[in-house]
Amino acid sequence: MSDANGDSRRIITYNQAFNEALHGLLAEDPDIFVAGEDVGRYGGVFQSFAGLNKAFGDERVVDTPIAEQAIVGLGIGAAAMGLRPIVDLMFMDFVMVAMDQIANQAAKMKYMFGGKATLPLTITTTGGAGLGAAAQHSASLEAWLIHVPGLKVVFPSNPYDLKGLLVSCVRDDNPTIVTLHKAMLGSKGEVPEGLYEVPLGEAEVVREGSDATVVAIGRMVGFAEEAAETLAGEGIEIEIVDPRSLLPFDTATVVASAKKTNRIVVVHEAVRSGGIGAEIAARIQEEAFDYLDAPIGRVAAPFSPVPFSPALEREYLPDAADIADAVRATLDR
Amino acid sequence: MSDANGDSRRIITYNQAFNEALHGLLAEDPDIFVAGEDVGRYGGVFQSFAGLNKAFGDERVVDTPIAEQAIVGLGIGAAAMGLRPIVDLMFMDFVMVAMDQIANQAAKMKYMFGGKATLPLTITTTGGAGLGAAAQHSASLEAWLIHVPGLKVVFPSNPYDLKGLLVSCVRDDNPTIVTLHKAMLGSKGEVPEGLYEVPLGEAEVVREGSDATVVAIGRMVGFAEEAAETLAGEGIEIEIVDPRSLLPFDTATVVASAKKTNRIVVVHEAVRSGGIGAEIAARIQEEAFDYLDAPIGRVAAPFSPVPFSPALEREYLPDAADIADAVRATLDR
Amino acid sequence: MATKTEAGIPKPVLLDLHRRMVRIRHLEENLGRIASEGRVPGFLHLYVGEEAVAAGGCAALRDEDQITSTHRGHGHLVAKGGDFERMMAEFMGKATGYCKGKGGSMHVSDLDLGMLGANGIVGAGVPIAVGAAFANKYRGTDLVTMAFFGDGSTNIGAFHEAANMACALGLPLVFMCENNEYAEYTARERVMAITDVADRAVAYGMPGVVVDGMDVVAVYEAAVEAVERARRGEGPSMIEAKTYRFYDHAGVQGLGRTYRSDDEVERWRARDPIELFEAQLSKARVLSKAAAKKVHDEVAAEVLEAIEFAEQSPLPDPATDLLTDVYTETGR
Amino acid sequence: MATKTEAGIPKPVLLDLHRRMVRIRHLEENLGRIASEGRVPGFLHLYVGEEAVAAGGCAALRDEDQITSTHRGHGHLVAKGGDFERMMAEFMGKATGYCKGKGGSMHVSDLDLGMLGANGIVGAGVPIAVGAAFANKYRGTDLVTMAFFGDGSTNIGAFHEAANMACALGLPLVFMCENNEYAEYTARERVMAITDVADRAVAYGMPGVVVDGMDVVAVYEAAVEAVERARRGEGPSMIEAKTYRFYDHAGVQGLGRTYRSDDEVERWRARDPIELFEAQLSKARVLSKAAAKKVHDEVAAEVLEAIEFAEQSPLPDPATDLLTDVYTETGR
Ligand SMILES: Cc1ncc(C[n+]2csc(CCOP(=O)(O)OP(=O)(O)O)c2C)c(N)n1
Ligand SMILES: Cc1ncc(C[n+]2csc(CCOP(=O)(O)OP(=O)(O)O)c2C)c(N)n1
Ligand SMILES: [Mg+2]
Ligand SMILES: [Mg+2]
Repeated sequence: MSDANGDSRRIITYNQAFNEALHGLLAEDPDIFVAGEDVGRYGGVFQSFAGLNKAFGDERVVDTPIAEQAIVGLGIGAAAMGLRPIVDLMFMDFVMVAMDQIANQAAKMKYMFGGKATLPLTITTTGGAGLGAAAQHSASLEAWLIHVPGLKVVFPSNPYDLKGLLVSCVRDDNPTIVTLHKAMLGSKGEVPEGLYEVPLGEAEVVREGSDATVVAIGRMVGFAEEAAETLAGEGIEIEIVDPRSLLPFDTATVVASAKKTNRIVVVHEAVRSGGIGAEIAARIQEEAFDYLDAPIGRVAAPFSPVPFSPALEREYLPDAADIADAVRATLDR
Repeated sequence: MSDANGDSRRIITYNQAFNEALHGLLAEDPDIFVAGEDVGRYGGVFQSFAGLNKAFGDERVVDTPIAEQAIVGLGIGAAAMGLRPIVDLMFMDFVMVAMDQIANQAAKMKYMFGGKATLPLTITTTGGAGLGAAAQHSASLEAWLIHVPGLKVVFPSNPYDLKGLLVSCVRDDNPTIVTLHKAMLGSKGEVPEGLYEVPLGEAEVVREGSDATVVAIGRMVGFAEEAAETLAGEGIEIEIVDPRSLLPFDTATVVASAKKTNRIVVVHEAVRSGGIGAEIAARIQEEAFDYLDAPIGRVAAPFSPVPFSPALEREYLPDAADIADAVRATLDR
Repeated sequence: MATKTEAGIPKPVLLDLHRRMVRIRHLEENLGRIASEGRVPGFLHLYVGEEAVAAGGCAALRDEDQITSTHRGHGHLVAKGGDFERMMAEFMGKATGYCKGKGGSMHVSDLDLGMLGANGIVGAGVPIAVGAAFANKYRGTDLVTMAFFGDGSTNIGAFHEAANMACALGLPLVFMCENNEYAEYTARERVMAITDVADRAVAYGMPGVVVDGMDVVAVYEAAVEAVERARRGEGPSMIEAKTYRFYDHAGVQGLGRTYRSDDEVERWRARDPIELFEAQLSKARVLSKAAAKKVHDEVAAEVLEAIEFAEQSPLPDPATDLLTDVYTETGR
Repeated sequence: MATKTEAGIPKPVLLDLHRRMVRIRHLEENLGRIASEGRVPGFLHLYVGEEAVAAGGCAALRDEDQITSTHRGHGHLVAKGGDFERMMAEFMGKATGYCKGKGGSMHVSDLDLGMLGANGIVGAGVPIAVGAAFANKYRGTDLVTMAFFGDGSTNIGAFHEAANMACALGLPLVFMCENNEYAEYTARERVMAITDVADRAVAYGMPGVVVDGMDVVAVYEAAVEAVERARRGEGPSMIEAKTYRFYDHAGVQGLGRTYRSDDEVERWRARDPIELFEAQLSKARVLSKAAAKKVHDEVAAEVLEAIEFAEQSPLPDPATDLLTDVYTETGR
């Protein structure tokens, strides 16, 4: 689209960004292939893989049986042989079915083999709630994944990062997991045409501010930006940090922001107990203890499975209002 | 055994405490049964189930195929029908193979069914490293489990707590997971003869002290006690808190100790990133922020899979010296 | 796979089979309708076309027997005696639903009816059925558990572990496979090198039979045989019912899809299990066209009332309902 | 399951089969010995008694072909060409071992030899074999992957998913089952309602054969047929080798165990695969008793040297080795 000044920006959806990254990657490197349930001829349940099978054939865009353990195993074995598999686990909830292959096999193989194995394996999946998909199709499991040495984990919050992080993951020589938030598939943003990388382990300061820092991941980044607008109206300027990659994690950027604003709120969609917010909070207080003017706040889901009824799910999920409240609370101290 | 004064104390091993709790429970309640790999006629790979099959028969102490998903499913279905299954996952590493049945099914069933299901299911397993069992037989996954609403999780640090916590878990009407540390099976302690309960969600102050608090779980409690002796020699008196049950977690006792000593070190065997120490630290700073004189320290394994060679494993595992160092570090601030 | 005749089956049973199918059909068609009007949140996997499997299977069970289900579970619950009002209310996320609105379509259940839940995870219901069957045997009852599952689910590990364990332990369990030839949008032959799922039974040491899943009598008779075998303590068996879903994997689109041809859909629709059975029944003078219409009208009215009930029902209240039912508070 | 004769197999192949078995036997016997002296840390699952399976299977493969293995993996690595010194060093946790001491017995591997690793998780190696076979086909090579797995492992989901996927995708994969009648301390018939694991092949649409796992020629010939079939692009097949472990599940105790009778052990030991084969070979004048002894002596000496090498080797240094090899640093 073109703005008044006539300079044209390319606006596409989160889902399209994923899809065009895959098209570019498969065109670039014949060792890259895609496998998963319904990802081939049908193009994926969310059409995220649309057109790939037509463009690259059944051999490179492979429909598999419903067998998540074998799907990840397929990726591990092929990666150990030097290919660069992209295997899809339709919903992040199904990570649980394949957990052994992911965390016991893929993540540990290199170390157990004394360094000999190299596994350029990328696992893609869709996480998060918000669609009334209930307790078994709304998972946010990033906290489990950052507890697994050998994995790299990213959670893009916008189309630009999604495309760049996916490219970086597929080109990385380690097992990586890219989680798309399924409630964001239609969200739009500016995305360059060709392939580019967003480096793993580099957080982004999404908004500068001086009164407090909000560290938000995935879909929560957008909510934090909404909250920032509201708070700005109250004269409160928050800084927003989007880690983008969760493992490796850019502690330095988060800590720098903490030292600048002295008040921090960490936001994620998963339940609070054992969530990634705990790890982020623990690191910040380890490295910026003397700079903190208030306890590090956490905004997260309460301690229950994800409810089906939208009436409950709306309340269950953290939103901009929750974030704004948490920021006000930390400032009131 | 009897001490000089002739008052007799009953000293048995951690493994015996587990075994006699099971004998007592199966004798007490005909709805209780045990199922798992080699737990029947052979008595379990660590003989933790010795004598049960002989005493209660093949129907109540059941040998199963190698099928962790079906083993947990067996427990879920039987529990939903009103029985009180105890199912064993030989090594905690195999929790990954059964993760869907544990976290997607057992933990969520009650909520998804609007409260109707009641699942008095107990899962037993052995965790931890220290035996040269390498990366796939040394798991410490408690951090994953406390991130799952619907589960209850205990990690006993001594024979007395093991027996009492196991009894509480089996009598509880929710899915519970009892982890034995396999390097502690032979460790001894005083254990009363009959059945008794150690309540879920109650931490224990194992040692009183005023200079710093060490929150340690499972096998780390013993190391903390060693460290306490060393430090006492240096005039440093630490308080040791053993949460005993990790979910529900007795935040109040931990926070009270933090408010008393103002300096905290949290210790666990799992890797630091995403470990339960992060959650404990996050809660302490949330509730005792103004009382903290130093950042909450964490002693945990470094970020790698568990190495096989004892030369590496020794260094990999947190020990008394690491704990003492961390306490000194927090006091030097 | 010859089509069975109703001969020899008592009339009340035949009428019961018919009514169960009609109840499923009307619930699902109306649910699809209001869903396409945007009145039902979340995912919806309709059972239309497969009615003979749930009806024939559950008619062979007692009320106290149990079933486990799948993501496509509405038909199973109806066939086991499910209440329309509480089902519709659940699908709409209302507090009066079977699960107080916390489960929805993919987790609808009624333990009192022995329906141990629809399940969002493919294959995951089967190990749970093993546990229920174990409990029946453990208690010395002659109760039976029937696990419903799709063709695609037989490719996942949980199914395999459960089938082997049930056979090893000799449990009273009937494996009822709904082979509708597709797993979501992928045809069976592209993800399985065999044609008949029933061929998998020998891998576990249980009998396996293939029946015409559009012929409710054929399903019923196979189910009776398998259930009686289980009751006698002779262990599990597997039934594969060849069937078809008339609508899309999810939602209400039937025709015009890329992954299967309209021809194929029409061919199967021509063997609509309810129409086939009604033709048989009228030919045999068991149920006249008029009498059949009466059943449809009654059921249709009941469904509309259920929708009305659901519409009028309150939503759950986050303040009081969000964090309840996570744990059972009572100890022992 | 008639015992095959060596007739028709070229002498060099027969001698190769013999040497592979002897190499495994001596490595394992000596490893067991030093382990019982407390010189080997961790768990140890010995392959003694099952040599014909690894030898017969791997002799049918090319060097560039791949295998996946199990917790009982020493024999597979030796049969694929594993180096004694690096193996012994690994088992002792030394820096000169195949995995720099980081893996040990349960994870010993040599990707250069196409040995994709012993595996601590039952069944978990089979999906990885699917990936290797996929890569062979993807690249248009005629390379073949052979997955070794035990009878007990065929009860777990990962095996099932892998077998079905390999058949659905028509991959060049040979499923080699070592049926030693036990899973740890539990007899096969107590956890499986079938006698022959090969009966599971039909569930996936691949051929399945049973061979005498104490007869290296029988295993070899079945393996050659399956491997050639895979090379021709005709897909997977399954071989079940009936065999037995002479020692305990773990460690070196053979007799006096509660879960199996000494009689049973003795009956199987009477069919020692190496002795059987040496009798055949001397009868056929392919290898005299004296020549056979020479092979044993050579190999025995090599094993002792390997132990010496391992003993002399340095331990890994925590300061430099503990946290390396977690990630690959090179990007693309
Ligand atoms: C473990 C898991 N993998 C994938 C899915 C997504 N999924 C839901 S239904 C379905 C197809 C199931 O096919 P089938 O078992 O034949 O049942 P049908 O839908 O045909 O009735 C898939 C792949 C899931 N819910 N769970
Ligand atoms: C998932 C999993 N469950 C259980 C175990 C423990 N375990 C190790 S070996 C073994 C028995 C395997 O039996 P089989 O496959 O027949 O191989 P064998 O030991 O007889 O060679 C078991 C149960 C494991 N390692 N992994
Ligand atoms: Mg289907
Ligand atoms: Mg075996």
